[in-house]
Amino acid sequence: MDYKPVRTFNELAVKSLDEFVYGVAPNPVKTKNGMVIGGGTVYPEVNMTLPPMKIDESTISEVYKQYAEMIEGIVKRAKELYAPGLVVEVELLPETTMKPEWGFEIIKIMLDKMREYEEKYGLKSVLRCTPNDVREMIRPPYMRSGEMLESTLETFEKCAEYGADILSIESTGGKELHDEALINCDIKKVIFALGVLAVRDMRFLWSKIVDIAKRTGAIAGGDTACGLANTAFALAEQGMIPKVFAAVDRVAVVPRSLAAFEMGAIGPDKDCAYEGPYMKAIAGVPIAMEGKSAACAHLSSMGNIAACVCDTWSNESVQNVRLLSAPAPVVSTEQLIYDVRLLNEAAADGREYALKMRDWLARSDAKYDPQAYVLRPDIVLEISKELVKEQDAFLMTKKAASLAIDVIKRGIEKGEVMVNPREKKWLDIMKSQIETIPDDEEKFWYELQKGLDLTKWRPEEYGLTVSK
Amino acid sequence: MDYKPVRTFNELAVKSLDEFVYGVAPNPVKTKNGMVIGGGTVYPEVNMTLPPMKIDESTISEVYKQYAEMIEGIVKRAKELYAPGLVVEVELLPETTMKPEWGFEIIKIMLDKMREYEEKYGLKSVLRCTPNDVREMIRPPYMRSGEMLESTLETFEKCAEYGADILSIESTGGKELHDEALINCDIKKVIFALGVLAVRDMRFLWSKIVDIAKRTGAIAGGDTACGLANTAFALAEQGMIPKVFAAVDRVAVVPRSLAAFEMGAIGPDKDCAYEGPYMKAIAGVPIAMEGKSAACAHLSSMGNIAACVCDTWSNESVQNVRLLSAPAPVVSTEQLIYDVRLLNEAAADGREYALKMRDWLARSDAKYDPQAYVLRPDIVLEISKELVKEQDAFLMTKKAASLAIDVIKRGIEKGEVMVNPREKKWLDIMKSQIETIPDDEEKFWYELQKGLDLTKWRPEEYGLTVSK
Amino acid sequence: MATLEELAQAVLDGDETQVVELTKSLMDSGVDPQDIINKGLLAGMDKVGELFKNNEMFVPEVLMSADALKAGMNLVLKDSKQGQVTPKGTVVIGTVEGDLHDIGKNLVGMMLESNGFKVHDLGADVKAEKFIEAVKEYQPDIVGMSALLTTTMVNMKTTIDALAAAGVRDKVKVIIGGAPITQKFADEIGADGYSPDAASAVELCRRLLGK
Amino acid sequence: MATLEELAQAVLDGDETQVVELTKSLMDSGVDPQDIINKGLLAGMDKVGELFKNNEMFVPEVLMSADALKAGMNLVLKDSKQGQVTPKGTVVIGTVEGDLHDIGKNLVGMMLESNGFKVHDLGADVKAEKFIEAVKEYQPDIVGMSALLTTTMVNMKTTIDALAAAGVRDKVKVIIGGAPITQKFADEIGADGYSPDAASAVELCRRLLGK
Ligand SMILES: [Zn+2]
Ligand SMILES: [Zn+2]
Ligand SMILES: [Zn+2]
Repeated sequence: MDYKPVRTFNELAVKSLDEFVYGVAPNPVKTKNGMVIGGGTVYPEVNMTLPPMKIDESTISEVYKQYAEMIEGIVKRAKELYAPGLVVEVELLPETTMKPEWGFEIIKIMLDKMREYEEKYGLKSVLRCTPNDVREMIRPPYMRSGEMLESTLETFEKCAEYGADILSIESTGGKELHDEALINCDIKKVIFALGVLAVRDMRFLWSKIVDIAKRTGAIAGGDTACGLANTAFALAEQGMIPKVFAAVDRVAVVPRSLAAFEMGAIGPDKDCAYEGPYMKAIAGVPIAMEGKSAACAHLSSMGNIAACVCDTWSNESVQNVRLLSAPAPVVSTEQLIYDVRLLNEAAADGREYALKMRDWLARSDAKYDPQAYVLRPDIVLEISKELVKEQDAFLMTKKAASLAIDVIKRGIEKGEVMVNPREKKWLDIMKSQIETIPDDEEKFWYELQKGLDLTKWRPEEYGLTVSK
Repeated sequence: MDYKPVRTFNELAVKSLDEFVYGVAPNPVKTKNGMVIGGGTVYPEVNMTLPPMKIDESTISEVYKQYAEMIEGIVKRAKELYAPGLVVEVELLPETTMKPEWGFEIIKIMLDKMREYEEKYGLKSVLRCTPNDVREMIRPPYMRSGEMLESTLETFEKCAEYGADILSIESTGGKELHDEALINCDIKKVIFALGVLAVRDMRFLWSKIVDIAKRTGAIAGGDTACGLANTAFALAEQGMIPKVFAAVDRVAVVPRSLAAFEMGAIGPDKDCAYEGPYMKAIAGVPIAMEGKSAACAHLSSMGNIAACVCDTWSNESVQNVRLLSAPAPVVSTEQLIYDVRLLNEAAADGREYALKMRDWLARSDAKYDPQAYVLRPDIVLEISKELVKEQDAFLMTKKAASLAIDVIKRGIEKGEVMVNPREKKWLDIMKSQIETIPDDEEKFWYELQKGLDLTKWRPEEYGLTVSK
Repeated sequence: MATLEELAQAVLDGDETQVVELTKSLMDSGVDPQDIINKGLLAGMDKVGELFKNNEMFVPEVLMSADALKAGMNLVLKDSKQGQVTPKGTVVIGTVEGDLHDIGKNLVGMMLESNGFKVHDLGADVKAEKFIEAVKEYQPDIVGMSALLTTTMVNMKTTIDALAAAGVRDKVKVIIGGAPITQKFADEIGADGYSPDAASAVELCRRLLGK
Repeated sequence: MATLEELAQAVLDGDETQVVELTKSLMDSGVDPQDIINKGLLAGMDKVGELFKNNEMFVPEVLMSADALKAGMNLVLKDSKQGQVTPKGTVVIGTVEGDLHDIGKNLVGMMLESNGFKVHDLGADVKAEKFIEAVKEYQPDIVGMSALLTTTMVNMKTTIDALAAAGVRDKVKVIIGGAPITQKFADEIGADGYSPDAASAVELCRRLLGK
């Protein structure tokens, strides 16, 4: 069975650099309670997780209590700071996805409190429900059937029925191979993992999620390549792999993440892997991004530039631990609200000033790291413009990697981006490896097969057959 | 003995609203290693403290290890993020002030690592040494003599001799009375505590600190009314006292904090009590401020507006606890660096844009809280201009409170600031209380005496004699 | 004619003059002194506690209500066969050794007093021995400790241990509070309760004493 | 004429062809195989370890060096009376129950192998029983556990307790790592060591085994 895109993108949704700015998306998304994401206002998106604790039958009531405490703190602070609206994201954990009734109860607790604050104080908020991709729990994973997939979909369905506004996931198709390719800095396997495996899995999975959204009236949000590009980023940040490799990987996930929108998702896209600006440029969807105010979750070299074209501004995820001032989710809520206040104030003075703000955000980071550099709005548009000429996702992935390399090389030459001298050779290594990749997907698969460890993943789960 | 100001301010150092902006102070301060604070660039100022642990002979080596770990993390991240320079503040604790050799060892650990990073990587950094005002340890405190005062001054001296760049303190003169006045919302006692007690103690203490700075080549920084106005702010934030009361208290500390500069301090002023913008306007000194990136230490209603005219940007203080990403001091370092990057990028486009940025920062907060409102740059200048007409510190304090009330009332009328309806009456209560305060300081003291609990503080330590 | 509701409202308003007048008037009308106290004065103060807990009253307002309450109580007690009103409980409070921050602790003390507790405030920088002495002397129901510094909060455990060593730990409930304190820390050091702010501290004391 | 320094450099460069050539040449010149191993091949790999620890080499570069090393070792061992090189130690690793994040754990495994340890990787979502079985089967010196979630890190304690209950806790050193893990947590649950990253994990294992 083939999962055919319902939409394709052969031109950019964002027509010019002057239209590419935070708060405004070509195709804004309107929520049930009337919030418009991408319609001119950047909203804070707060994401929170449990402190160190076990999740099982004996602790589940404590788990509920934790979420109740977190959402109470968050909406209370959002109200006190007059948030213009709020997106609350719950990334369910494996345990609370595998037992959909647990995940449902959590979502219900959150939604009930959010509704209470909307009624009592007029605080508008929407919930992004992000189940865990538990298919990974079984190794090698079954991607298209089985209990794990069913639990994930049931969680979506139950939560959406109760009113979860936005459905998202960080799906892991292709990760089995991508992890290994990353550690070895093997760009060929990266391109296969992303352009073939991940894209195929995205199409499968998002056809299901979009169906659920349609049935329940929820919004099919988007799917960030967290387990893929965000892993690359974390490894680079630790000095394990070159930053240029992570930068190229980040651009190479674009066709994979775009697949959600090809299957009918409409945004807001999810944060984490920082591919959002490309999604906005190509598909015109509003996007969530995370930067300096996600430093509680991870350090990064993209603290400001990540905000250039964001529509919601996220803290990635923060544990419910107590800081000197307040529980950490409350601290995040406050920081995000101040960040978006500033963005929205600048925009209130006119588009011209929003663009100024965007350019300062970009300029402040772009030169220091290739991963930041490939997020520069003009570079996003430049690369995206080439990508939409390519309709085949595999070829688009290959092209994305190749373009990223070229752009970074040019940036180094022009003195626009600093790259550690010992990283530079990796640009050449990647480039020459990419040149050996055939343009035919099947042929590529045939060539690669022998070198792959097929105890780690199941080709048939991606619609691939092993030769001989 | 009377401690006479060496300088007085009878006109504003900042001549117009267009010169009142972050990064630029009329009288910049140059450090030994060539950093210029207030000379065009905003610097991050990172402040850190110990995690829960006891400080005594048996743990002191672990204390040193903690500081070593913190400074290593901070300068490493500052270097990785290409900080334009860095201010490190150590607020010594009571134990490490009462034993000056402990405080000295901590400062030495910090300075040695900072110098190493300057030599190896060219990261310029300076240390602000802030001993604790341990005079409070004895109740009622001896303000002008005794072991506690000597320890504090010895700590200053030893650390400055080793090279601590900036000397600061959060002195507590007047706090004995101010605490009680705050809880009772008694503006008369507030004015006496600030305009008489605190001012007198500041003059005494800062004559000593300025002497030490002169002898050692250190910079006499400044003294924020943390125990005074910041306490008011914390109480208001918890809903214990009206925000309008805290806002008025914040303006009323201006003459008290100005005393440091009258005695010869030159800045950068310390953060915490948010009176810095008034110091900059009147004395022209560069100032440290804290806002949204200090949310780890306390929530606030001034997250953005606090940055309008800052010269260093601080996290107030963060415990050395581990967050998901990194130890909290490293997280703060990262957040502050991104914040100042943005400010400095906007300013790099020209003064016009720095002013735009300033106005967005101001506008984003000013309307939501009277405490934010009194930090609006135009309002700071408006009030400051009246204050410099008054040379007597007590009368200036009375005037400051009165002007703050008028400005907030006008703001409410003009719809420029939101004040909870049940707070409004407190503006009238304060106003009518102030009207009963005589213009003669001695007379005021005579009137108040009977109503004061003189077991809590010693009038003679403030040069006051009790009648009959 | 004065009503008990009006009296309660006058307490809530912190209007001492009004409370005195209404109390007198009710007494003159022969209303049961028990009712004046419980359905008038204390009912008003209960409302104060509730509003304060919900952040709808400021501390100075609560203090004014407490003063008004006291004035009314004095009148009734002086003029009737009612004995002294017994306090809801006795609480010893102090900021722990090494810590100078006492405004939070003071606030808790004032709020407890306003709500009918007898409070002995030991001040700031209070050594464990001083807490032990106070427990022996005042025989409180509750010992409340406060700390604002991460480096002094550990002295709460020292104090609890010292109370145990002195054989008085099980004679009192121990409650703690202050910026760096969490429920988890309270559990770890074996405290009986934790309160994030002054308003909740009153609630906590009530709950611990079953009142 | 090839030198031991050149051989070490070739290992550092991860240049397998070069390593093979230089090793052959050195053997042909009659250099003591012990010296070829210790002063050439392993000396190069030690330098790799040092650079990696200082963030001056990337993982793929370390892996290339490890491959080059292996090729050189095989040549020497095949052609001399040297027995197999005994591993520096045996390590069992796994991501704890409920946790799917294994790239950090994989990295630790690879780095340990590159540095001469024998590694048994139990994969992700590893139950305590599986760790116990592995300890019984492989008799490792060290058990390494990884977790990325705050909700699974608690399973590290469960596992350590289970190792104790099975009577094998004192036969191994237990080390832990992962984003939410701290030294404090390691101390609390009674682990023998904690490592913040893959490079330090190698160091930690060396230190624990006194090598
Ligand atoms: Zn993620
Ligand atoms: Zn995420
Ligand atoms: Zn302070």
